[in-house]
Amino acid sequence: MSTLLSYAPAFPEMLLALAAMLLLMLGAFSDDNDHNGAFVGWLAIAFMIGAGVIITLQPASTQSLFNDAFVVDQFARFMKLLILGGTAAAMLLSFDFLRQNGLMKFEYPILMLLSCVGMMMMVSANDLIALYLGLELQSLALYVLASINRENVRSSEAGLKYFVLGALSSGMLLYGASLVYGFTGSTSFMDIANVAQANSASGNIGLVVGLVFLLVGLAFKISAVPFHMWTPDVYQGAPTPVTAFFAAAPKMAAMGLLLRVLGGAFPGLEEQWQQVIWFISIASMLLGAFAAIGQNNIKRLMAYSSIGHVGFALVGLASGTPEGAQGVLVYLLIYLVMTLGTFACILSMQRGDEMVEEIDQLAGLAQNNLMLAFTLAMLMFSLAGIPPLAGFWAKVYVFWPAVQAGLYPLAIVGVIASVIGAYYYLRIVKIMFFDEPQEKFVPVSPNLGLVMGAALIFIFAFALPQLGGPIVAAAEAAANSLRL
Amino acid sequence: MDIGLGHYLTVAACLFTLGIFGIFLNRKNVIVILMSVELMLLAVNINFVTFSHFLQDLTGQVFALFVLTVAAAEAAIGLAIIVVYFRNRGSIDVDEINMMKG
Amino acid sequence: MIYLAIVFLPLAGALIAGLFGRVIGDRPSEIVSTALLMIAAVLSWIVFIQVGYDHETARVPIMRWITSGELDASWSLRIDTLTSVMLVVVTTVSSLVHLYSIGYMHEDPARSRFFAYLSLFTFAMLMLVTSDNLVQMFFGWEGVGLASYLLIGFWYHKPSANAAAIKAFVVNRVGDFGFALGIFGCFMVFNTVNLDTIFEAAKGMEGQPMNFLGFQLDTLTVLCLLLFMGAMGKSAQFLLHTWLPDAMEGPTPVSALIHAATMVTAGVFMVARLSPLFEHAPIARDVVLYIGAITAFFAATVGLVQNDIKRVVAYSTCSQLGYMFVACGLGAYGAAIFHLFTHAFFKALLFLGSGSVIHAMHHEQDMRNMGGLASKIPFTYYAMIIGTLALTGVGFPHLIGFAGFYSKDAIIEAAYAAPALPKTVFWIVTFAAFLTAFYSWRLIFMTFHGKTRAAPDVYKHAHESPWTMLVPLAVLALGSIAAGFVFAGEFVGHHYKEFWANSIYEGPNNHIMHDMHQIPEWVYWAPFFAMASGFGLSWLYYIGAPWLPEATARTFKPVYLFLLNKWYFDELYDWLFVKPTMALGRFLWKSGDGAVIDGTIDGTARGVQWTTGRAVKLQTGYIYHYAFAMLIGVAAILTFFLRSLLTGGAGQ
Amino acid sequence: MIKAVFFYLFAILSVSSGAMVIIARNPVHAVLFLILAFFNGAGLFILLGAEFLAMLLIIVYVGAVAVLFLFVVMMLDVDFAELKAGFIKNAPVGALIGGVVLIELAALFLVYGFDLGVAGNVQTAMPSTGSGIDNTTALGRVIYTKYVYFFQASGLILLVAMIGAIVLTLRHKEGVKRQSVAAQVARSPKTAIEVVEVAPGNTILPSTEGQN
Amino acid sequence: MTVATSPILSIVTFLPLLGALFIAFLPRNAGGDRNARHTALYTTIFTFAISLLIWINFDPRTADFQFVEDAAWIGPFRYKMGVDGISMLFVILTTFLMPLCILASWDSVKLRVKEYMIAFLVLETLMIGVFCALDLMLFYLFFEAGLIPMFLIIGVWGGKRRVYASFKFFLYTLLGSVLMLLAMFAMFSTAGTADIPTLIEVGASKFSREMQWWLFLAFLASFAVKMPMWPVHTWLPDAHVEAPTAGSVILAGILLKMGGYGFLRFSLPMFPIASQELAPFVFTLSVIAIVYTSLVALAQEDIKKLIAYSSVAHMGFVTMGIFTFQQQGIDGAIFQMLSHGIVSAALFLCVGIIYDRMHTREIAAYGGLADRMPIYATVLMIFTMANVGLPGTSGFVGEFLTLVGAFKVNTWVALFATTGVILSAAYALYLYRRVVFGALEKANLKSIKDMNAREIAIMVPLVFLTILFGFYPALLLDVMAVSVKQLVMNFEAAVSQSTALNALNAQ
Repeated sequence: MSTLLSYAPAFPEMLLALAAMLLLMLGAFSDDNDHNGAFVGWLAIAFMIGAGVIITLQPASTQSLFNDAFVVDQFARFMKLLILGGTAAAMLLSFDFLRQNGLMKFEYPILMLLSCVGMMMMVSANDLIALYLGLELQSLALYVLASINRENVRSSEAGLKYFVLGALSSGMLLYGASLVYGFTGSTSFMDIANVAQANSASGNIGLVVGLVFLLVGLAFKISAVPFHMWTPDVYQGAPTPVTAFFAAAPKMAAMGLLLRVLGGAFPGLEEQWQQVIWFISIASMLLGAFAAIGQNNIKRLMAYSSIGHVGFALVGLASGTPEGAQGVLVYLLIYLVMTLGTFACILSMQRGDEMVEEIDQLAGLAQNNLMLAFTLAMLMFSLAGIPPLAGFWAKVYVFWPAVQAGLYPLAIVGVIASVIGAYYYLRIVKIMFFDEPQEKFVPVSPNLGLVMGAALIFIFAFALPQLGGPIVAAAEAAANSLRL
Repeated sequence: MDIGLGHYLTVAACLFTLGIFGIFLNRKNVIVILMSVELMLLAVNINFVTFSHFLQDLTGQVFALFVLTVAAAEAAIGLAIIVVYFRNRGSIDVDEINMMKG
Repeated sequence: MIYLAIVFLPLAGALIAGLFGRVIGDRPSEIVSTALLMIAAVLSWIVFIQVGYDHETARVPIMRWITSGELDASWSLRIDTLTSVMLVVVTTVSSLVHLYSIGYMHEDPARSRFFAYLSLFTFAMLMLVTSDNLVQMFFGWEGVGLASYLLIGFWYHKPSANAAAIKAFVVNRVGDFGFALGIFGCFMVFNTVNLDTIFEAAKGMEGQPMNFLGFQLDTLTVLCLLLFMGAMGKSAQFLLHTWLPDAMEGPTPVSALIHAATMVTAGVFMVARLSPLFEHAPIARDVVLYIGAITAFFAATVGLVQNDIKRVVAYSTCSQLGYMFVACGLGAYGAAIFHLFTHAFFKALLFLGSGSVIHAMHHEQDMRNMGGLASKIPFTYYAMIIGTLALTGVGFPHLIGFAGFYSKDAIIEAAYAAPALPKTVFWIVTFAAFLTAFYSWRLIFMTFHGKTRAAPDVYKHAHESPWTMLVPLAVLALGSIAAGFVFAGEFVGHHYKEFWANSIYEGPNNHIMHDMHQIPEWVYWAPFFAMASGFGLSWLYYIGAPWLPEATARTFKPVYLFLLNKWYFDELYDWLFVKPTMALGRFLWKSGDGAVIDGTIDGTARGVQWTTGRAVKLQTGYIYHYAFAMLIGVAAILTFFLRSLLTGGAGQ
Repeated sequence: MIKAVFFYLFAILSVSSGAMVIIARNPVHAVLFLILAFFNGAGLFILLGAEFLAMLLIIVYVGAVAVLFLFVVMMLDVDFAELKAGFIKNAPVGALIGGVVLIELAALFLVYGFDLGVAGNVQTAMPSTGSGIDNTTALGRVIYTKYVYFFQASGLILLVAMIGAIVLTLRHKEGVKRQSVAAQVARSPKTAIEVVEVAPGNTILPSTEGQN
Repeated sequence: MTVATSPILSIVTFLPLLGALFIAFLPRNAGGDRNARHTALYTTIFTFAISLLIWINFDPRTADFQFVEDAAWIGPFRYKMGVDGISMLFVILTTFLMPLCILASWDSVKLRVKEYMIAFLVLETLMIGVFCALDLMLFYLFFEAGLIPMFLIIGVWGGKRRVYASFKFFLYTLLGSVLMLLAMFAMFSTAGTADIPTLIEVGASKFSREMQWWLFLAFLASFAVKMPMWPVHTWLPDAHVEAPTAGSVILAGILLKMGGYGFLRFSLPMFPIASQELAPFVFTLSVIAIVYTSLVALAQEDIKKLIAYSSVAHMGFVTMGIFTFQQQGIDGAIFQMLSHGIVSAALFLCVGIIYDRMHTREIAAYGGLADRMPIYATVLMIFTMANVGLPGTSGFVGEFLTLVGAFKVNTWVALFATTGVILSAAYALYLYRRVVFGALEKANLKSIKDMNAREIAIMVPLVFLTILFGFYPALLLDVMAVSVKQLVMNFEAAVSQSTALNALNAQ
């Protein structure tokens, strides 16, 4: 028993992995129909909630397992909760869509669950091998999910593009990992950190090159410019709930991993990676802002928006301080909620049996379905970073550390990009509120309504000390457990 | 002539670059892109094994072992996706995979 | 209490007529406002006697107004001789005009509004003359401007009336612009806006320089000139006079009250009130003098050829105001105020008489369509004759004369007596007196004498005005006859020092009030002859040889046109200010705001769109391009690091 | 010396066959070149003393993955004539940038003085040559103990790959008769046999209504 | 619990929000619309009534912040509210104008009444918050959040070019504000606190001269757009023209004041050196604003646009007054803002009255209204005169004081600014003449009706206040006097300290 308890830090992952296998059995040995698919899905959500409960019950200390390859600290716990929440919510969003499109397979929740396990391994990774395996576990499941609507050309094209470029990026990441391993003699983050700190950067060019390749691989996962090109196509092509999932959980995990790697393994090379982050942050913010303006497909728009938001989140990271990391965490949490809410709205854009993805089709929504229009509008304002909505606080917490760290150019470009970006968010509001109404959408389903309502309440209530305060405090504790 | 670490790494670098080349210079079959990825992974493995050898540390080999495992899984998924795509389009011509752009 | 009553009774009348006129009806409004003003007038005379003869002066604080730091401008009344004279003038003329208006306006549907405006005007004017600080004076100053605007534009259906109203207000604002700057300057220099404190400090400021617009200039000169700019605007002095003739678009009682007797004299009052400042700013005083002289001459020349009966009187007013400023410029403030005082009577009389004529002629104002009215409206005719006699200054030196004789001749004499001055001013004002006589009699002859040129129908129905209009004429005629010899002793004569007491300040070198009595005998007679020859020439032109005017006009056509078009000032200003301003406004709007600023903004927006187009084009949809982008990213970052690190390493 | 010869042999062969993978017009050829590259890679592994990985490379990669490639290439029955050869038009730029990366890396590796001893962080020491523990054993000793976490994780990855491959490619075609063991086993006389009483003189008519 | 110790500012701030929430749950039908109107009206009136308690209990003898509430908020930021003599009156102004806005929209808004009322009530909360906030982030939150309801108000209930106008308004102001946000971060990082009272005290000493410059410019970017100052004013005419009447009222009446308030709250006390050194720049912009926009106003053909441009000109007086650093100038600036809040609001309401009848804002479409609408003509005359700055109306006091202050500092500035007095008379009277005077010739105007009881009820308080404050401005000036004095003294102390320091360094 005590042996088992010694693995307590890994219980959430274990629970979910075992749950995945259990559900696999359940699915395989029951009839393949919608009802069973949904049943498996609900069970998966229940397991994720269970895992979340376990995480919250874990003591606030830092524990590590498997020769320090797996570490559970406040940061990991914070990120894991985000990942679980994102995954569970994305799953909740999926049911109606899957049923309507004949995709309600029991494999779908299982793949999400396994992907979720991969993500949780990522944020707990304290070793290059753990990093790689977690990443691949996550990615492989995502490739499959992207093309799960296999009858659909776009879906399979999305899967193909995602896979090919993902494999390329893993290759680069691995190449970087090999160099890092070679030039530090270890795959353990702690050892790497020691080496990196011991001999200053100029003394170890190989390590820097390894870091660059590693960063490239991670930048791909968070879809930062110029490694972002897959994002719009995949977002557009993948089935919408899968896109919601992509925008939510994996982004959290990849950012978490990036923080973990930079904070855990490369505090000594701060000067180097800050420059890289600085560059991709600016590029992401600007590209996200500009390219989104040209979009008419709302999923594509959200893809560019996510690129831009990654850029904003990276602003916090670029400052390289615990405050910056805290900012990133706050940003991620808020972005997660906003993006889930937005996708819930997107999933509600349905006329008859047909999903609508064009922004123009939202015309006059405020007169047909005010609640939906209002929710989406507020989410858009929040994404644009207008106070008092949560999105504003997200920006506050990344820009403030950047200013504190003296990164004025980055901050100025950032805020200007956010103003440009505000244009396309406003455009959606304009279409919904100012234009003449079109045919009505079908009523919002309870699942979507739940997510929307929760998101709406969250973005408004964040400004209250009762909600925002604890979240910020938790993010601070999480950030402090990194070694930034 | 002494064959050192640098030589192995250079070979790996060549293979790695070829892998990247294969992805973006290729306008033919998507499968060839997959093969390019395999080349990159091979390069990575050579790196790992090389470092492992020169560091006298087994971890590199362990890493390579898992890379091989994952690469196999990746190939399986990749090929499955290609098959799905082919069934939809009847083609796996790289030049035609651009329904979504902009 | 009595002071408060004088000032606020008109306000009460205005409020009653204005707010409740609709409710209580026109007639009660008229009666109430007129009655209130009558009371005020009676009280004013009481005050005049108390102050002027019993030398009671007073300060009546009312309430705080603008307090900010050291700036403390309160509502309060200042009662001294100067004020009391003005109170008398204002309330008397105003109450008479009120009375007159009951008859004159009896057909107008908006009578209560008219009376409200009149009373409002009176209130503002009283605030002006009783003000104890510059800011309150400015309040009255602008307040009378507002009332003037409203009254000129009273018949708002007439585009010309509207235009005239705006013109009056805007031109006055140009003057106020200077006045306001003057107040700011006073505050900056003296750190207060209260008159007494300023006067006290002014003595020490003579010759002190101040920084104005980057130049070091004499403080008091600058301040006085700025303040005088306000006076020029309000008193329609040369360059800022253009609004006054146009103001005749308003109903005639308005012209009598505002544009003859009271408001336009506010400038003179102000200079007199600020005599402690002007006395220490000789250059400014010279400016006042010359502006006054030019105006006296200029307005008289224009008056020669005007055909509108009211315009003739208006130019005459302008000219007489010039006389008053000449007196101020000379330092003979008593003479200026005396002329102001008498002028109020006879000019109001002339205006109201004109109004009576116009009333009789069914709103015909062109003298070319009149003539022979003496028999039709004899009362008016005699009133007008008295007014003209007073205006032209008929009287015999050392003996007796009409009101204008005492005051105007005093100014002409002072102009001669002024030390260290060329006699140019004397000759100008004397010549202006000649012109005055000519055009005044021309008015009488053209209107009342000869054969009528009016339409037979109109002529037949021409009738004498009702008693409400004639009583004021009578009272004013009495004033025009008697005001001169009754008050000359106090205003400009031997008792002047006791009379004015502290309300007017004379500098240590100012002996003009004394010197004006020490002049050669011929100087006393010069204005008499000017007046007489003016009358003679006029008789010749319009009674003796009626063909002469036309012949003269033909012979001196350019001069005639020049005068007829009022020296082309309106055209000049239109060309110089109005049109360019409008054009500039349109240009700034279309080009400045539209093309440049909004162009920049919209251009930025287009730039964003263009960039968007480019950014979107990068996303080709091809996998290999995506991979290529990644490779470029890797290569860029890698090159960046290797370069910096290698060079950094080389440096070690 | 002999090591050097083999190194160059394997190196040159692997690189050139790698190049052929991306140059070859025919995908089948490309797969075959890939196999060749793997073989040479395995050779390099052996030179570096990693016999187990070399073996794995050949068995797993060549034996399974590459064959899978071959299989898919052939199964998809791509019309090779339509496949364009030739590089994209910005190939020169691409080549230039790729070349820059390669040169930079090579310069780094060949010029940069390695100091592998800096770390001293050997996690799992290689068994010394005289210890009698071979490479495979050494790996076997750690893989289920020290690296069990990774081992389990890779198991999950393979599970995902399996589920993924199935969910993507498995098709339940309508109208295809499949054997259902459970159904067969569950057969009972009741469901299988229909006892029909046949009246004399009548033929037995199967109950065919509704069928056809 | 006395007023002084109760959280009265929070109550006043969030009461409208409560009303908005209540309206949100009303059913959507004709009765719901009526209820929404009534709820909004009662809420705003009630809020106004409570806000008067602030005024009554306000102690004008101290420059300290009063009714202070302080509580932990998010992270390092605090929920701190309080008012002093500079801000208190703006709170009252806001609560005062809101019921009028609701009344003004009573009949003219027929579509989406619920949403409209909610937007206005939310906006009220945010506007009051701006003037009460004593924490940088809290201030920014309120300052910026107002964009959302205003964007919707212009966009949903606006005129033909509402989309252009609303976008321009939103993005323009956002761009300015985000730079201010960065500056706030910089201040927070340097001074270690986001507490406004503390920053007022220590800001001048904590920020170096160079930093003050940057901070000042960043704040200027925000406030200049909000004011708006020339040349970033062009969003205002567009926004005004397209916004519904009540939107224009709020925009002109309150939103524009946030810029001026910001200068007084932040720029002057926290960056005195930069303020001092950049004052000539601000003066230049102010003078250009006064003259330039007055000229532009002369050429306008749209009533609202003309008034909008005149607003820009009047705001020019405000900036000029603020940067005189004189008691008179600053008193005047605040007074001018308050007065403009009443007068321009009234003018827009006046435009709304005829717009509701004729549905056009073309000046040329009117003429001779005095015949049919005597009450309207009178009211409009009063406000036109107040706009012109006639003594005896509230418009005079502000202009006069700012000019007095400016003359002390720079006669050129005062000279040019005073020409604005002439030009304002020209454009305002020209407008009045074209709309109200003249013969009533246009056929569709012949049956136009005079103001009804509701409209008169809106106008009476405005007329009353315009004249009351014109004759007895001490009501307002006394409130601000001590706070402004304190501000000026601190400013002078900071500047002289820095000059002394410079002299020391030069040696």
